[in-house]
Amino acid sequence: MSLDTVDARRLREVALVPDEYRVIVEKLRRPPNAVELGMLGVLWSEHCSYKTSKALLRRLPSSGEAVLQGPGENAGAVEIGHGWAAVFKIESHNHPSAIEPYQGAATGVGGIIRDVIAMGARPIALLDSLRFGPLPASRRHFDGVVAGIGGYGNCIGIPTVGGEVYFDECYEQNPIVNAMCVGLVRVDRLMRARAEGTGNSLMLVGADTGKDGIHGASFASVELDESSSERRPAVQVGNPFLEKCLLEACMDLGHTDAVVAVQDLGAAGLTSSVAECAGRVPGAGARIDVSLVPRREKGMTPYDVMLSESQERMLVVVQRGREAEVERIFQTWDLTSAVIGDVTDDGQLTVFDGDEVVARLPIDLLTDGAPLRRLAGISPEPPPALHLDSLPPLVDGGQTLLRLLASPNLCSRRPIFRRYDHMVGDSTVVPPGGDAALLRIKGTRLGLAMTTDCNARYCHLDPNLGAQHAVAEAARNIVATGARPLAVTDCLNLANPDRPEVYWELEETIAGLAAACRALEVPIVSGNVSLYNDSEGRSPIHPTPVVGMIGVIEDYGHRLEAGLQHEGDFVLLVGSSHNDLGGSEYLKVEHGTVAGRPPGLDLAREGAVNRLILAAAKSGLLRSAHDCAEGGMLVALAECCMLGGLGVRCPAMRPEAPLRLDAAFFGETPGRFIVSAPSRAMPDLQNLARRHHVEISLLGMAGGEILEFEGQFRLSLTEMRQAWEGGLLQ
Amino acid sequence: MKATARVIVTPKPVVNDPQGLTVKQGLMTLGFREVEDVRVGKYIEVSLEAETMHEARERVEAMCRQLLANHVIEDFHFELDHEGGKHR
Amino acid sequence: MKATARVIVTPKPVVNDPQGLTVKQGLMTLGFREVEDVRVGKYIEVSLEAETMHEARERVEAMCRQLLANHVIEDFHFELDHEGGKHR
Amino acid sequence: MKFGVVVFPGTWSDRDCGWVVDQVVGAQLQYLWHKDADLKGCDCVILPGGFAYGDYLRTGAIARFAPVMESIGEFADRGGLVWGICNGFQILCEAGLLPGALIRNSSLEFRCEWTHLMVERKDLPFTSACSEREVIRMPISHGEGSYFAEPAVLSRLEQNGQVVFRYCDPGGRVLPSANPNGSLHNIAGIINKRGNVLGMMPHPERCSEPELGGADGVKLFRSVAGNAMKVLVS
Ligand SMILES: Nc1ncnc2c1ncn2[C@@H]1O[C@H](COP(=O)(O)OP(=O)(O)O)[C@@H](O)[C@H]1O
Ligand SMILES: [Mg+2]
Repeated sequence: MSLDTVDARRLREVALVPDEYRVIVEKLRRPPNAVELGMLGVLWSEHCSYKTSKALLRRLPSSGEAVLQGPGENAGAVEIGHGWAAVFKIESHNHPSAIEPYQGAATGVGGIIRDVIAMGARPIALLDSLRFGPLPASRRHFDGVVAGIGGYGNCIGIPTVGGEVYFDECYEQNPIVNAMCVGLVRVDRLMRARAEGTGNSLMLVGADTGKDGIHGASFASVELDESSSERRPAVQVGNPFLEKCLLEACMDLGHTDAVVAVQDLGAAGLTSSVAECAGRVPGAGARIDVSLVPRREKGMTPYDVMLSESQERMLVVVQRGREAEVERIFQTWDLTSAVIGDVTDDGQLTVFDGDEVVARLPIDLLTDGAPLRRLAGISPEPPPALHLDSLPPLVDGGQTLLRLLASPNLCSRRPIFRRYDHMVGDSTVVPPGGDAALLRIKGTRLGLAMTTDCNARYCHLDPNLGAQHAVAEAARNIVATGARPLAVTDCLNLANPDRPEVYWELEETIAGLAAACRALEVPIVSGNVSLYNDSEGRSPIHPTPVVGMIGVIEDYGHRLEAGLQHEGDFVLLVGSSHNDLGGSEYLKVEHGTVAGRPPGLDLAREGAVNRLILAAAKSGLLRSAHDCAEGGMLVALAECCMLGGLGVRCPAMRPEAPLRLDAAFFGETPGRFIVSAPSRAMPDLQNLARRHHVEISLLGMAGGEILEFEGQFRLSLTEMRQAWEGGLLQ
Repeated sequence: MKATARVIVTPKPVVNDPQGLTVKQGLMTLGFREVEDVRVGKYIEVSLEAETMHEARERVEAMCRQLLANHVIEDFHFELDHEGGKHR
Repeated sequence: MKATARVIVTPKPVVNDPQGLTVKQGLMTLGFREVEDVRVGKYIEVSLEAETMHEARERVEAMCRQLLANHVIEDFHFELDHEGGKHR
Repeated sequence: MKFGVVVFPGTWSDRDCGWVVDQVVGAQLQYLWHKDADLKGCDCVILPGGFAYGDYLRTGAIARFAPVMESIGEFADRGGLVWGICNGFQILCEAGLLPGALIRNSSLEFRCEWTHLMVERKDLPFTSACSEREVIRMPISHGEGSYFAEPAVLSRLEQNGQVVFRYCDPGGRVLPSANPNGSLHNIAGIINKRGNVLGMMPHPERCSEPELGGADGVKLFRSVAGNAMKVLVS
């Protein structure tokens, strides 16, 4: 096959472009055969090769004192104290979920769990980050995805402890489904998926291989079009029960030193897992025989076996001669395992079908050979400006609050997280429903906080600033539990980068993430990129850089929750407010517009406010803390009331010019928290705030069942709950 | 006219069927070693009013396409009954 | 001899069938107002080896009693096929 | 006092139950593997929550045939304490050690949330540390926890006082609105006639320490730990 004879259709099928094909022929000094072409096609897909984003991703800060493993492995790892490491990563499953919401979401969860297992860690928590078109039109996607995430997580017995969900027109054709998994491992048992040791065996364990999802990786790297639903095999059906057995068996592997490495099979199946595992060891290669791969179906070709994306499989590198030990462990869990090849030192991936060589490719060509794409970004038209003077003044703050509480973007997420087992493991000390979740580490007093955040409307209005906000908001959510932000995983969901405007968004997004993570000293240790969320070019999504963050608290006895705790406590606003109505939920819900710039963000101030909250929490001065996010101060205050079952009485809000009343109530100035404290703590708290140069103002007094701003509005908890709790049930 | 449709929805042949696999293993452990394959699907019985059998068939076909089966991963077929009569 | 059993397991009439109700409501909202009742059950296809059809029937009956159906809440019935032939 | 915690493939509350037995209550703990028929001299056997065999087909349907189940049946016949929680309750019903069955929640959705339970009997080895008609708070986490039994069976259960826990409101009123899953008679847990086999859908092991949001569950573990010696196997 020369370039002239390999037909364009064939190339398109494996999602390669003629230029890439030319590089392949040049490097191989021969045309690839069909199996090789398929293997290169999947590994050179955007999904696996990151050819569009790789150069940009290098700009993200990834080092720090606590970092044990940065990007490049199956998941990142940071040290959290007492000899424990937290392993975590987020991943997208947007394209499969668009076509088959339940299974797409379920297998997304299954996939991210295996990444954590591959590091030798026991998964302890899941989170999700979801975006859909508006309800009720997108109900099918929404219900299916939530059921799928629950279906997998509940069955496998890993609690789903947090997440986020937003609704916007831009996601109607392109729902976003990101799943994050957090695991725990002793620092000295942290594993790396490296195929070390020539002659060591490669074992394939778990599910039998079927014709699932052949070309799934390349599928995730193109825009969805009319024919997507026809390319059916790309959708896989998950088997959480099997993965549970696989998980336990892999944990049992920890008891033997016969295992060199464990690598999950994800996108691009066997091809990518073998290539990646060997690719991490300079000079290493691998030999595998597809005829040894246990199959679910008859009539599978070597091509099918190499590209199959059957779920619930792992590759295990085993010391030669000790295969039986490993086999026995899997047998205990009724799992099949098979030796399918071994590690070599020739730098090649050689695929046999029995005696016949069906493919032979240099490992580095597979993993690193894809020519990086250099695209040019052009900034698009700036979004419509917001003229505050033309906004009518607030009429009835109470009624506006009720409408905001009922907005699907702000209302209670209980209808979602009550469908997720968020308690299994006996570790969830701060459950979903407030800010970040907090899990205790048994046997210590350590708590591990975790959250996912991104306000994509901000990113749409200003991708750089929006990405900074995502990091800052995640940090605030961590801090609101009393934990210190530690590290980040990110999932960059964007539209088609071949369009200069989208590429520009990608550049800006990464610049924003990098700046914020540097300033707040939270390295990015793992992540994922999902491009082409761009149904037929008709409806590109907003840039949606989801930030998954973890944090630690030394003693979870000092944790905080969002809800008010005691009658008579002082309720305070920490941080100062400005006329930040640009891109706000208030503007959208009350005035039907998305306009202006996102609120300005002073990262140094963010740091100062966070430090104040942490210091106050540690000294036991606070009874509760909740950050102000979308919907502003008043929505946050209402949530504090509803979550704690207590009202607040406040004097009338009379902001000092130039601050407007609507902005004081509903503006989204960052760097603010609602906290409550007993009166005796007030002097200390005020001192502490002064020392951190943070403004702190009294809002009112906790008590009763009414939220009241004297002379402005009075709302009962019941009224607010009615609005808030029904928002997703329409 | 009253009709009853007995709809059977099965996972497509190439689609992974974890339920079927597990039930098969369960049967084997119970000693039913003669079992070669198990597929698990759904059975849905719909009673409906229709003018003619032809109309009933068309309506049920539409129900399957729109709601009862997920065409991405499932196949369906059904039988129609009408006052004791059975029509494939 | 190879046989295929098509087992249908349905909730007993006295048992609530929330799934059936929900499917019915779903169909109604989609405009299938002619639907009067919906019951949802399971369909299990078992392929097996047997000496005779009689033996196959007895084995499948045993599988149903022991595993495939729970007599407290479910009824079952099945058809047996054998090389194209169908036997009730 | 030795608790056995059974592990099936797909069980996930095993470690939580083990944690409470071992770390909170301080009793002896023994995990029991489903393939092993030996109960290792345990005084109380817990069948914990999870999705044994994925709960494919029906909850508990396949698990009940595990070798360990036969021993558990004999152990129960001899008066040994058997305690099924969530999936364990489903398995006990499938195995015929308790009457009835657990079907899909009426919402058709999985539910993980706190409920209130009326303790209807405190004369049992599992509830002796509770007070008379105490209302306790306990989370549920299941998709198929709606208790069903035929009318005759149900009335026999009621007559014999075999209903141990009922979903109720915080004030102890047994109302339909307090029923999270459509269980008949708001049933959350039942006991066999002899009083040694308990099945319940809520998770006591998830509320045995205050930092987990409540500690009512530990009363049940303490009851067993304190009482087991008296009722033991003949
Ligand atoms: N999709 C989801 N899955 C699980 N929990 C969720 C989901 N969406 C929101 N939550 C939980 O609901 C609470 C409120 O979420 P959100 O409004 O996004 O909080 P914030 O504005 O503080 O980030 C959090 O505890 C969050 O973890
Ligand atoms: Mg928050």
